[in-house]
Amino acid sequence: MEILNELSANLQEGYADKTKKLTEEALAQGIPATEILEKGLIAGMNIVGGKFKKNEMYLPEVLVVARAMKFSMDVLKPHLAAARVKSRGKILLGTVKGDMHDIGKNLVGIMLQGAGFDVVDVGTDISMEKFVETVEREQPDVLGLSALLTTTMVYMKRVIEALEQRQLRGKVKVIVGGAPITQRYADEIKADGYARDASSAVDLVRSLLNSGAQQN
Amino acid sequence: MEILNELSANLQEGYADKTKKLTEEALAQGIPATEILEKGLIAGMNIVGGKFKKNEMYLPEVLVVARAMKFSMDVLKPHLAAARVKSRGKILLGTVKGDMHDIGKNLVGIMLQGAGFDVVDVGTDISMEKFVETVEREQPDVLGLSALLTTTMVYMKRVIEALEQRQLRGKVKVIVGGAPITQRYADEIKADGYARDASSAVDLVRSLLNSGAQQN
Amino acid sequence: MKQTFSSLALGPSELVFGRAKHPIIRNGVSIGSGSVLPEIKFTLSSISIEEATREEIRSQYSEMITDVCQRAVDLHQSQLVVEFELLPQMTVESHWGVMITELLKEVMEQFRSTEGLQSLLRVTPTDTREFKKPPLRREGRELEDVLTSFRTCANAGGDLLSIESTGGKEVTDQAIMETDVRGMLFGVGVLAAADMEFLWERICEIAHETATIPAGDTACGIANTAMVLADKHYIPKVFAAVVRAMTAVRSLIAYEAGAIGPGKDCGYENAYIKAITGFPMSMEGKSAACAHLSTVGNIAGAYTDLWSNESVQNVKLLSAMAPVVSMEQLIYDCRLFNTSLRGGKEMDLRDLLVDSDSSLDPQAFIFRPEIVQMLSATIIAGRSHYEKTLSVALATAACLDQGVKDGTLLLSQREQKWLHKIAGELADLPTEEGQFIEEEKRKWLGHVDLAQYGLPR
Amino acid sequence: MKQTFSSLALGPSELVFGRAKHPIIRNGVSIGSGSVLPEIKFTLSSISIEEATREEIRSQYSEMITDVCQRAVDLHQSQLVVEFELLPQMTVESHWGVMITELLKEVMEQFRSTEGLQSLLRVTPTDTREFKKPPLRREGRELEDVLTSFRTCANAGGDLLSIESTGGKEVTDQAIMETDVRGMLFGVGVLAAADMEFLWERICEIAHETATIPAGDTACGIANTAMVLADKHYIPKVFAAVVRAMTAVRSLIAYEAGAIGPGKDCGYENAYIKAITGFPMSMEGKSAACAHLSTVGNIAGAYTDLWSNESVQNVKLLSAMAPVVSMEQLIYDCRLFNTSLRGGKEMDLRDLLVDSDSSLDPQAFIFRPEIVQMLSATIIAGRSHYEKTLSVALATAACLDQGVKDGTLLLSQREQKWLHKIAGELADLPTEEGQFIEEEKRKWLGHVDLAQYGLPR
Ligand SMILES: [Zn+2]
Ligand SMILES: [Zn+2]
Ligand SMILES: [Zn+2]
Repeated sequence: MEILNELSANLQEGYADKTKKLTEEALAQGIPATEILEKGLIAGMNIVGGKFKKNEMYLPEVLVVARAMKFSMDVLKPHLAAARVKSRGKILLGTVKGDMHDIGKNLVGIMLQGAGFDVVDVGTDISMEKFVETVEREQPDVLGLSALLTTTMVYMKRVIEALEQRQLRGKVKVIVGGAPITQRYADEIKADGYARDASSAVDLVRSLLNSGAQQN
Repeated sequence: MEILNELSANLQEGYADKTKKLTEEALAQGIPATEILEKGLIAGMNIVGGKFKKNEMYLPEVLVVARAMKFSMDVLKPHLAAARVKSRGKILLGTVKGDMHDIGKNLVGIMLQGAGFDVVDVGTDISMEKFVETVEREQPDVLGLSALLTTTMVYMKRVIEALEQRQLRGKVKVIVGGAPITQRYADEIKADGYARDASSAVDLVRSLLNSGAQQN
Repeated sequence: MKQTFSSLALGPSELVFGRAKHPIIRNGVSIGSGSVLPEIKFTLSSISIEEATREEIRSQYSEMITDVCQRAVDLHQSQLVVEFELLPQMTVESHWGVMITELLKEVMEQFRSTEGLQSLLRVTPTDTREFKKPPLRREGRELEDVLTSFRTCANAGGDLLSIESTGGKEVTDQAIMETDVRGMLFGVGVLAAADMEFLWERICEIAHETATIPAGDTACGIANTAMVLADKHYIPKVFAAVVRAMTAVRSLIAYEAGAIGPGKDCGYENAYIKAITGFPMSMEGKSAACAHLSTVGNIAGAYTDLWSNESVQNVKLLSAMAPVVSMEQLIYDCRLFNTSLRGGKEMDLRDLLVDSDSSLDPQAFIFRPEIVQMLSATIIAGRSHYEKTLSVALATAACLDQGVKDGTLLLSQREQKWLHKIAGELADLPTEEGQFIEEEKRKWLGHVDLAQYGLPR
Repeated sequence: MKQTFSSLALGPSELVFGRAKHPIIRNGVSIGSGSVLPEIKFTLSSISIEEATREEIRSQYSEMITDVCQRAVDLHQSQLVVEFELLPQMTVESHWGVMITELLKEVMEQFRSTEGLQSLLRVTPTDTREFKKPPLRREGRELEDVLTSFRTCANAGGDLLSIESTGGKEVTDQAIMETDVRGMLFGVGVLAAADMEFLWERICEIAHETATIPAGDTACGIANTAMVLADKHYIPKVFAAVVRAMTAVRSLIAYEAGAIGPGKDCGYENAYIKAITGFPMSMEGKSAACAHLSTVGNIAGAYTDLWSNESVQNVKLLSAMAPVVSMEQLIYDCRLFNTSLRGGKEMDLRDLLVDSDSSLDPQAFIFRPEIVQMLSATIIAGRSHYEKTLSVALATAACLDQGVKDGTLLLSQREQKWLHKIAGELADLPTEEGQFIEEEKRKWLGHVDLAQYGLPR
């Protein structure tokens, strides 16, 4: 549909007002909210995400687009709720105890939101108790753990064990990342995945949630 | 005793003929073979080993001493056997499958022999079956595994598992070494010890065999 | 202890590695008086810090310090600096910091007496004020922890006191991601500057009480964050270059408060600070690639007095443990520096180091000697931290632009577009600080507690 | 293809990094024609090679090659050599070698087409003849495996063929441990020489058939074994220095058989070979400390045309995976070499590199340019491999002694004692090869099968 392409194109340029206006127009034309979301906004964000991944766009440009998307989502959300459209997935993010680094985690959050996921960021220096509580309360599809230090990365394992003990491990995919982390370490601590950067984290979450093992 | 000090001193200089002669004289004086071994030869070799460890002697100098020691041992052995003197311990050494490096292993063997241990070297590229067989046959106190490659070090774990399966693991201490090996890796594969070089290997074997868990 | 720097300490022909105007001599180690020394750093490999792992941690540090000292001896290196960069938990629980400081110092002193190896220990507590969000900067347990860590580590054997303090990071993290020039000026020129004044007054006091050397602070959390994100292609490199120059103003404040160097390694802005103060500086480049990839691997050595590997964890490489590998690489780099100094060829080598990097990346370009001179002069001409930060940012953008025009700096079209955008935004900023703060502070109200920087909320 | 070298190709003022008399140009990469290129190597981190791990191994190699190429592009490095050093099992089971060769080449070609990154692939099978003890050198499955590996890897995309062949190692391993001068002469000058002739005739044939470049062989198993043992303080450094010079004769034989370089990195004896042949050489120094500690970290760069990290396994450091860290370090070193070449300052930099190491260790001292010249001339003056090996050993001992007397070489009393012992033993050796073999071979009868070297048992 012409208007959805136009919406996507304007979103890609980060034109917030125009994007919002086109969203309203599309709704007025009777296009279903889901279709506007998928074929307009998310289609546009996917192109932006792809360009970022290929180093063709800088993060500040992506952030402008993400802000434009938010404008449109504010318009769209009531309609999506009315149509009982399920979220694409909810992601809980946090940096483990003893570690106060958060810029990497924040980037992952931004990219995931851009890709249409709901993101809850619990912050830094998070204990396993807090992770467990928040998983129980928020029921995320994916828990993303971040660590930047060789002395805090080991805490990821404890979080995973704590989830197991509380019978939550089967209900949430756990992914890990941060400077000292490798795929090998992720395998070792029985995480479901490792992402080396924010773009890969989006791909990883997509593939984990598409692999059918979604729980809620 | 004067003559044993003299023996030790001559041994330290690597004077093979003199060392042999002094060994014979000591026997003729009625000094027990064990005492000649302990207070003459091994005392001398310990000093040499210490100097080597402190970088005060080179390996070729140690080898000359080791050869002099061999001369004396040839004289002493029948007497030790007659007195039913037990060996200080038997060490089996080998480089694991897929790996043909042996200079490090050979050095360990030389230093261990110098310290009075019996050493059996099974060579390089040794399969777990061969290790198991040889442990069964030779009944060593310690098995030393060597690997120089990141792709063969993993085989050490299999050897240890094979020993377990054949109920041999309790009967032999397993120590590991080689360029890619660390204490951490040794712990991970449940080896009894790691030595970073030939001198440390001697210390390690000594402490393992003195720790009381000797089996035969 | 307050010092002001109203003229440049080193002219273009004096600005070179191994020679500072005010060398530091302590315990037989001399820094900046004609040679470059290695500064070696290392950290634990993957392990948690707790009572159960205490012995393993001690043995890792003991192995690392023994092995690097032994390697120095084997390679005939007779002087050396070791940095102990505390992990956050070692700062919060000061007994850990003390224990490791003592352990390192003991081995270092042993090598001094048996092998004649002269060494100094730099202790660098973590700025754990970051744990609270938004951080308390001027009060509270976190600040106490940091100051206690300084005091106890100094008493336990530290010689040089440093930190990578994080004032302003509440703002700069986001401003970097957004390539937000105003935000950076607020974070660096206002907040970080205010925090540096506050913090370094206290650190210099502790140094005075403990007879240790207040050595300096880096804008790691700001400028290196920008550098790393630029390296990952997340933000424009020209922005990272401008940010780097801006942080020189903030890092200089440690010296205004009484620090005398050697400035800490990961502050590439130390180039400007050396030109301004004449104090010796530690720098890191290619031989710190284990810790930071960068685009300044050679040029970072052009003016250095200590040459650092930044940090490496205790993992085994094919030859030896990684700290030993770093030690060896630093020593060879230092041999090259020092051979050129002995033969009077240091300016030739400096220029090779400079020319090898400077045209390829804006972050390297701004360390060309004539540009260091110019930007340093710009900084000292400013009448306030704010004015200095703004004017050096403008000057940096201008000199990058000039480099592109001259053909001495290769810059992609895309980077050039960003450079003009940044230059334009800088040009629009008010020269009056009060006005700027009023305009800007609203944006950051949720992120930062202005009272913690001595500013009215 | 037989070549003889009767005069030195390069004089003292021509012997410098980046310039060879006979550059190699292939696929857009040019080696030895005015610049130094990085040669990057990497190996798997701890993993076994078997069907079950095939995908993990493929993904490790794929990650490593992609990441190092990307880093080269990010740092504006436009040409590069990659070495694939096969693991023993990958040589024996040739399909593994082929698979990895193809995988690497595919990524390299992708970077060529998308990013303009020009690269060549060196393939280096393992000399698995060592698996049998004593080894069969001229027959048997192991030899077939090695030759098959060369052929299949060449067809799969290898550009340069190399090996670290092990002829004579049955003798030299023990002779090194015993500091046995006679044994070394037998192992290097007789056995290794005979094996090089045999092996390189075949490798050159394969190179001809597959249109690849026969690049050279290193005495790694001999001279680097001695170097590493000397570095651990196990054997005298002067002995390791003499051994190094001796192995130049053995390594030269590859070129006599038709190899044209670039000589393989870990052969420090390549310095002599470059002077003799004028072919470009790969060398490794401080930025290969991840693989070999050494005492020649700077001087090894004095004459190099490719600059290598030797090898690093795929482990994560704080910045990036170790192969990426190596790539970055090599590129910065190369930038320095190349900046000096562009500015006509290469002799100055060469001399700094030389002077920074040469007085501190005999293994470095023998690479001073005037000594390289002298020892290279000694080598080509010899009429047989035996005579060359003996005469270069004598000349090396003499020049070390002269260095001590001049005060240009610092040598401990203990090392000096060993130097005189070694020199004395060398002086006692027969100049007639037949007589020497007769005398010496009895000692080694259990260790080595002389027929495998074309010698009468
Ligand atoms: Zn830093
Ligand atoms: Zn640091
Ligand atoms: Zn090699």
